[in-house]
Amino acid sequence: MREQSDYPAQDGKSELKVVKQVSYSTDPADFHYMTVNVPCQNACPAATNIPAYIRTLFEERYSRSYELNRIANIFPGVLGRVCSRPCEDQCRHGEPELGRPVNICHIKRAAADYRREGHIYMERLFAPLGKSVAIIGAGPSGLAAAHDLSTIGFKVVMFEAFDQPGGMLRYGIPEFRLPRDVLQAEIDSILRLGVTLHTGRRIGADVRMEDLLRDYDAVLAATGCYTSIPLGVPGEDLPGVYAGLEFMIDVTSGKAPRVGEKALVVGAGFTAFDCARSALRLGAREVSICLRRTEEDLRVTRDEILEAKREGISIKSLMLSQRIVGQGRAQGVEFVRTRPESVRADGKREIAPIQGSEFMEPCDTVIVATGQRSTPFDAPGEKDRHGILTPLGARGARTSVPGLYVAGDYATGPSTVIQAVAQGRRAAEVIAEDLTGGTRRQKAVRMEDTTITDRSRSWDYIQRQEMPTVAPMAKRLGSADIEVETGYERDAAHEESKRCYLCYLHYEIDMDRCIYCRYCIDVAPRDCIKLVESVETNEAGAIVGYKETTSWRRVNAVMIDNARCIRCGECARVCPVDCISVTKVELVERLSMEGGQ
Amino acid sequence: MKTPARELAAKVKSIHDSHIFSVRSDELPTWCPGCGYFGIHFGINNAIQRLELPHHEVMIVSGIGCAGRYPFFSGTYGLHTVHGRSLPVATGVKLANPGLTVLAVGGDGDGLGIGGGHLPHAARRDININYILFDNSIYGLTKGQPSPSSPIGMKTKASPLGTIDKPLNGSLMALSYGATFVARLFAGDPESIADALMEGINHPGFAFFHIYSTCVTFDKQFKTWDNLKSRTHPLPESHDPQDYKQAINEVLADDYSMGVLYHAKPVAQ
Amino acid sequence: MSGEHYLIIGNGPAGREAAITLREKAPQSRVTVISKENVRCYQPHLLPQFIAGQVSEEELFTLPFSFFKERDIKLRLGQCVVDVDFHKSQVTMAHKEIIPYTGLIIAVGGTPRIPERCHRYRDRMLTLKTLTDARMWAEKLQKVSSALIVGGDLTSFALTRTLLAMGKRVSFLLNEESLWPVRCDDQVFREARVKLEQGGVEALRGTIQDIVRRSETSLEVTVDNKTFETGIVGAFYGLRPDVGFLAGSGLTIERGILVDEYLKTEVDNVYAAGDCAQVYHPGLKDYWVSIGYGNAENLGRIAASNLMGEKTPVETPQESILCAEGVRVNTSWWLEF
Amino acid sequence: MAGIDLTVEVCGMSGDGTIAAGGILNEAMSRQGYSALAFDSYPAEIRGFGRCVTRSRFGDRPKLALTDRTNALISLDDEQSRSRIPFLAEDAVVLFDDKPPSYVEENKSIAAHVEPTMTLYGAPFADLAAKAAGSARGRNLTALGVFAAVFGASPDVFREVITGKFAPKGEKVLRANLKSFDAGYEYALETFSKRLLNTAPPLRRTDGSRKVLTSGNTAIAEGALAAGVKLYFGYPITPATPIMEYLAKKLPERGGRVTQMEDEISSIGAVLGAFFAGTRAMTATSGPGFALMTELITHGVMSETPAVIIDAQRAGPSTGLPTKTEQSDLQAAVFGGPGDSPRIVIAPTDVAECFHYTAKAFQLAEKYQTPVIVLTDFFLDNRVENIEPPALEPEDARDGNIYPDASAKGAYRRYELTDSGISPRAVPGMEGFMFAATGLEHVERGTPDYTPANHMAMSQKRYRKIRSALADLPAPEEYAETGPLDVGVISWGSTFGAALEAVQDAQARGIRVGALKITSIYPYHEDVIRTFMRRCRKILIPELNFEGQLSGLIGHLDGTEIVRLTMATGVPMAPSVILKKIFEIVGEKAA
Repeated sequence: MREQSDYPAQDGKSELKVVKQVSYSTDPADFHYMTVNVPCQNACPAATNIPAYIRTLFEERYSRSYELNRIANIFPGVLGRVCSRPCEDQCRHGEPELGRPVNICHIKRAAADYRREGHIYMERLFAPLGKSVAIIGAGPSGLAAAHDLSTIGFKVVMFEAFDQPGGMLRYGIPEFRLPRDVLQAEIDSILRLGVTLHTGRRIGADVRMEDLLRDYDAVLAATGCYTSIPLGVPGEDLPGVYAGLEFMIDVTSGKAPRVGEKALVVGAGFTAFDCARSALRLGAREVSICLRRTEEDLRVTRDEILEAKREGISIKSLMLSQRIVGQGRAQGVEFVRTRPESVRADGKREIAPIQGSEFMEPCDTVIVATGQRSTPFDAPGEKDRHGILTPLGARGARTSVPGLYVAGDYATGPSTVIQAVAQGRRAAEVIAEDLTGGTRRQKAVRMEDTTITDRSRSWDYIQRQEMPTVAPMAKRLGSADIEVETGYERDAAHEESKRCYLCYLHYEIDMDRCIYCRYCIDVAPRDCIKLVESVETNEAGAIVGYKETTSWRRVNAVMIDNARCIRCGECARVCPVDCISVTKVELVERLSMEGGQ
Repeated sequence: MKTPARELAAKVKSIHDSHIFSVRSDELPTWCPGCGYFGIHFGINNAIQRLELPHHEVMIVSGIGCAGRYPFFSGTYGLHTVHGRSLPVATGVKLANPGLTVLAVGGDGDGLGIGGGHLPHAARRDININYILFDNSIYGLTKGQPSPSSPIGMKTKASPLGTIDKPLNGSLMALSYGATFVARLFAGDPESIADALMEGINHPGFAFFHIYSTCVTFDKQFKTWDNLKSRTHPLPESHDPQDYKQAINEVLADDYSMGVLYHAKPVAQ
Repeated sequence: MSGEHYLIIGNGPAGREAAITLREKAPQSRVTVISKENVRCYQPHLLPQFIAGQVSEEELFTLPFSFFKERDIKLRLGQCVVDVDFHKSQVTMAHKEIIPYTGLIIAVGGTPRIPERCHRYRDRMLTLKTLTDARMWAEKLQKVSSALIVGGDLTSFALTRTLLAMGKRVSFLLNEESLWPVRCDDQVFREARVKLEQGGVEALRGTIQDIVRRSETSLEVTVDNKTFETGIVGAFYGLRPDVGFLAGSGLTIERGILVDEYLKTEVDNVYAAGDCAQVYHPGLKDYWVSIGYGNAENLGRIAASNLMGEKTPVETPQESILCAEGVRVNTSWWLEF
Repeated sequence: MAGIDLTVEVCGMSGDGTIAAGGILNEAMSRQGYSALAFDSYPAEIRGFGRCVTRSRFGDRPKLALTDRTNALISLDDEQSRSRIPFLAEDAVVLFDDKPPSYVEENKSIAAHVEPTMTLYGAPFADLAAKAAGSARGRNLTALGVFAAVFGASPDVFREVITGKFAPKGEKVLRANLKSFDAGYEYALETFSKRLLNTAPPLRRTDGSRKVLTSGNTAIAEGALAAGVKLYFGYPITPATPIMEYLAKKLPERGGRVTQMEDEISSIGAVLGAFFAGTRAMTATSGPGFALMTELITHGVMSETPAVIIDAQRAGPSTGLPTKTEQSDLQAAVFGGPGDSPRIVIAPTDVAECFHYTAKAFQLAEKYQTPVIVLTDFFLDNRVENIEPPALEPEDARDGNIYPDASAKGAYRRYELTDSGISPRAVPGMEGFMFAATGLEHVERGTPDYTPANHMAMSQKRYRKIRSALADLPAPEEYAETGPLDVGVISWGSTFGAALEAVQDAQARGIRVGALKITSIYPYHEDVIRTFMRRCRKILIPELNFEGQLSGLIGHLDGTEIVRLTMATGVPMAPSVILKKIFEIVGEKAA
């Protein structure tokens, strides 16, 4: 698998001159390395190669940067706006002493905003296999699967219940957050691969599962979660009480639901916030989000909370709804105070109501956004108590029925867009394996020799570039389709891209040539280079810990801890015997042209 | 190229299990980070270990200077004497207990400057002392004055216009003083240092090791890592270490050829 | 000296009392107090009098340093905690020192709360919590003759008294955010207005839209599209526990650190006391933040004793009675005004 | 104490730029008109080895000693600075880097050690510097920026000084350093409200004249230059090396040269040779090197050849504590070496005197044909004072040689026995006065001779000659009112400054105490000293050595009881120590 690189004797310098050295590894130890050392890519369900696309954006190759995203997550423009950003929580720049995480998500959007006019991503297409797959549901997950399957050479036909594709992206997310042209463009770039799309065709009603199972080699159900979970309290049927999701679908499909003066939103997710902010745009004067827990426990981003409050929405904590009261229509909600109990094993905290603490919150509109679950449709096979097909296998795509697969929110329950995309792609992988008996895509760790980065230490002190938003509230709330976040200026994006440490660069000291002079440690920006007595390894054989020492006789190696390293390059610059190498290490998918092996 | 994670871990373990560094002391060397002396230290370390010398039968005697601190960082017997007088002390030690392996270490100021007068006599006596000259051509401990081996034109605070005195050539001196083993080596090549030391320590007479090193703190001009790395090179294949004249000629002809210059055939008693 | 190390964050009345109590109950242990402010502990409730010049700076201070030295209580003043690791039982300081503890009492008090919607013009509003704030007020008041109080919590009423005593013109703006920690409904508002106006204060209702600085001594305030001029705007939206450093640490934080009636947090060896602790109050049917000097001292002692294994509950005053600043105060405590 | 009296320390690891920071601080404060006395203690060790501390005392009037209480500590390395806490005043302020490169366990930060009465000013020195200049190297200047802001000192003066120091190193370096300074200054301005010392009086001079910050070593070198020294031979040794380095720059401009010899033995030899040939030359060394020189020094005594040797004392014996101060070479300087070998030994007490006494040494050496030893010490050499630019006393510039009278031509007796003991000396190149000098005992003409009477006579001659030098040597100075005194404090060298401050302090408290400054160590003014002793109930002699070497030298002069206040700590004696002793002595009387 791996070519040996032979260093010219003595003169270490010329090591950096040797022709591009590339090798691939599939050793679990190396995969483990990636999980520890490139935290952002590891955190991304779709394993987006984040350092690479930030670097290319830094080089002002916006289209390429977009492509690097597109390869992994299919919807760069969309996710650049609505992603839940698990990567940023893991960004090394966010470590306490190092400041705030890189604004990875908004850089993604910049790549989309500034790519070449009419830029089209050239797919690598495979010869047709003469096999066909039906996909039910044109949401993020279904579309992602459609993309992968058709590139591999399947004939893909999609059935969508609504009259436009996009699923939650279109019907769950308000326009002020995600402009429709952006969404449409990225959906088209998938459909153009020769995918046939039938809209307005609902499974069960307009299409029958047994027909599909008969007519197609495989069927993938990615119908999402469209059944709202009710509060299950008295009065929920009163006029003026909406289910969050239906409310959003109405809003997004243009039929403005009627909201009154004072709206209460019950729920804690993105949907709750979308409902609240939409309600405001529909004319409510006073909107409150009511939480069972506290702001601390919210799963939405900090910016989201701040924007909501800026718009005048108030967030009320520690209250559990008991009943909705009112004559003729909703007039108020009775809540009871809650108290947090000790933390459970799974890290979640129990919340218990406090006896006798009932109180009333007057209102005229109640939006219940406490979540939704998958919608059942009739199909053979094992199902759970809600009638949902139970996913099988590690990758959770197969069902008990041969040829019938599930993906996306339908399979997992409500999740994020990026998870849905990852899901869809994994399902495609499984289907391809089952139908071709081989895999077309193989994950591998790609290592490429490189020279030292041109990053300057001072870039580490650049402030995180904030996303500009439409300032005057009047203008913002004026119409429902004004995008609140206006996107980075080119300069801001470029500035932000400088902040990335480029964790995909691997710095290593060659123990055979090190003279233990500690020059590197002297110039290190933090305790990233260590005097090591021994290392701990995991079952995969990868290093998981260093035993440091200051006893000279016990210093067996001087090692760079890539989990602490911020890739400033100082060490490699000063090493007297040039024993520090820099390697670009990336988690990639290799395409194998021949079907199986 | 990146070492695969598994290999890397294995590598550290093998070094750990080899105990190769057990001849060091617990003291972290106080030389400036990046100092060439680390390379020399590494070489000496490996030589002692590969010869499997019992550490308690090794004695290191030093003078004053950065190199003079060596005994503190070595897990052997050591003696830090006064400036320039390491060779006389070492002579006493060796005569008192011939069983010991005696290493005398010191810098160029210590050995060619204040102690320069001792070198000829140590060589003449040809007692089995291994004298290792850490030659970085500068006074480091007193913060950068020219040394006897500083090249002409070296600017320091004490020679603002550049030195005008000719530099001494340790190897040539040792050869001309009649040392029976003379090696010239480079701190950046610890492997060769180890090899030469193993040969020299086994040599029954006085052995002189002239090691080119750097002072990263005070010499940014001459004996820098880059200069030494690009200029030094091994002795020609054709070089015969038993040939005294050839050794002299080599030293006269080339300042940067590295290796064992001269190794006299032991005189049959 | 045993290995125990009890750590108190905060050098206010609660923190101080906790430290002293711990020293008594655990003579063998190390006791350390960490405080952001670099001054000896003083009596914050006297600040209004201090502003009026009725109380000197010296009189604000309580105990001398020697008191703590004699008791071997280590004071780290002017130092700041940025993170707590409840699993490892250690705190991280802003200057990157890591300090392990056996027991922790959080008594950091509160910082003035400014609603997000006011952030745009926060720099044009004064708050009153620290000695530094008080100095600022004293200085400003030399130059201006009128003040507008918005929000309105206990301190604000004390201050208003002071301002009137100093012969300043005072307006008081009430809205639903007012009278923290109590909810301000219509009935409450009416009572408050009456009280204030009896006291010679102009009471307004509404929400601030904007504040513009006209000059060193004049601000232009817009409330519900009506614009008027005043010398100072004082923001009194109550306190937010000063616990930014606990974000994501695992403790539940709402308006304060939620604790049970023994002042214990969800973590066994961690207690909270003083303005930053939030205890459920059946009377209010809401969580309330204990306010006032006396309470803080008391809570400090209780937290310390309980950390040392006792089980003393805080008695929450019965319905409609909270005691703060020695004033008898109830859920309509401004009636005392 | 009335007025401003502020002691500031910068402490770090060597390599942190501690010394540089101290230098800039001193210059900046001096230019703002404060009196400055600064003393750095740093190891002549390899980088990474030791602690560097600069201590500076600033005031509105001159001070000649360091106090033992520091008002402000600038920590560039907490590990090192911790050890300074005990030396801080109760209300001291501590400036430190609150963003070290990595997390530290409890008590590793200086914050863990300051007393609550002290004030901590934390600023991310390294980060600010890295941010402003792209590298943390300028963090020492960032620290100064914070200092300037916190103490309300003028940033412009600091910038002026930084520019002066770094402009030669090129625009890039200069900008980096200015940026680093400004970063600290601005950060502190917006971070800390409190301003200390902003009561600073407008001390800055308007007439453009300026005191010059001068170290003892520089003053010595300048004194030598003023006296027209032509040749310098030396060997690097702490703390004398800077003299060589300074002259290496200056001498060539004046047609002279510095030759770094291979050791002290050859250095003193070359100096004797040069003087023998009629040229002013000198060498400077410290204890260990001086010990090597003694044989040749006595050769100079014997052959009556002039030489000027600076013995910059450091703590001994042997290699001792190379970077610590001590006054323990006195007896070695006076008596060291084989045989009865009288020579002249003088000891300045402050930086200005370093200049004048060095200049005078050449004059004396030539006139009395003897090695002259100028005794300084680490504290005096390395401390910096801002002094009025010194001017040479005219007679020190004159050629001090006494040449033989033309009449003596042909019958020249090089060692002619005279009343003064001085015999005219010819120098090579003078026609008709040829002679041979030797280290062997000799007769008037210079030829060797071992007869008892001659050796006796020649020994008497050599002592007579040195005694007669008293006429040209500075007499002791007295600081006391007339009449009997309870305590008389006699002191020498760098310790005198502390003694004087203590005495003045005691006098201010109404104690009858006086001070006597002795700068001529050998020969010394017996009568003046005896008269002073007779006025005192007790004599207190503070000095920085274990035995009390000055007491040993002059203690016998009178019956008065001698109290020895000796210290072998390697650090300068603080006035408070001497004051305490004075109280003790006076207390005894009260009891």
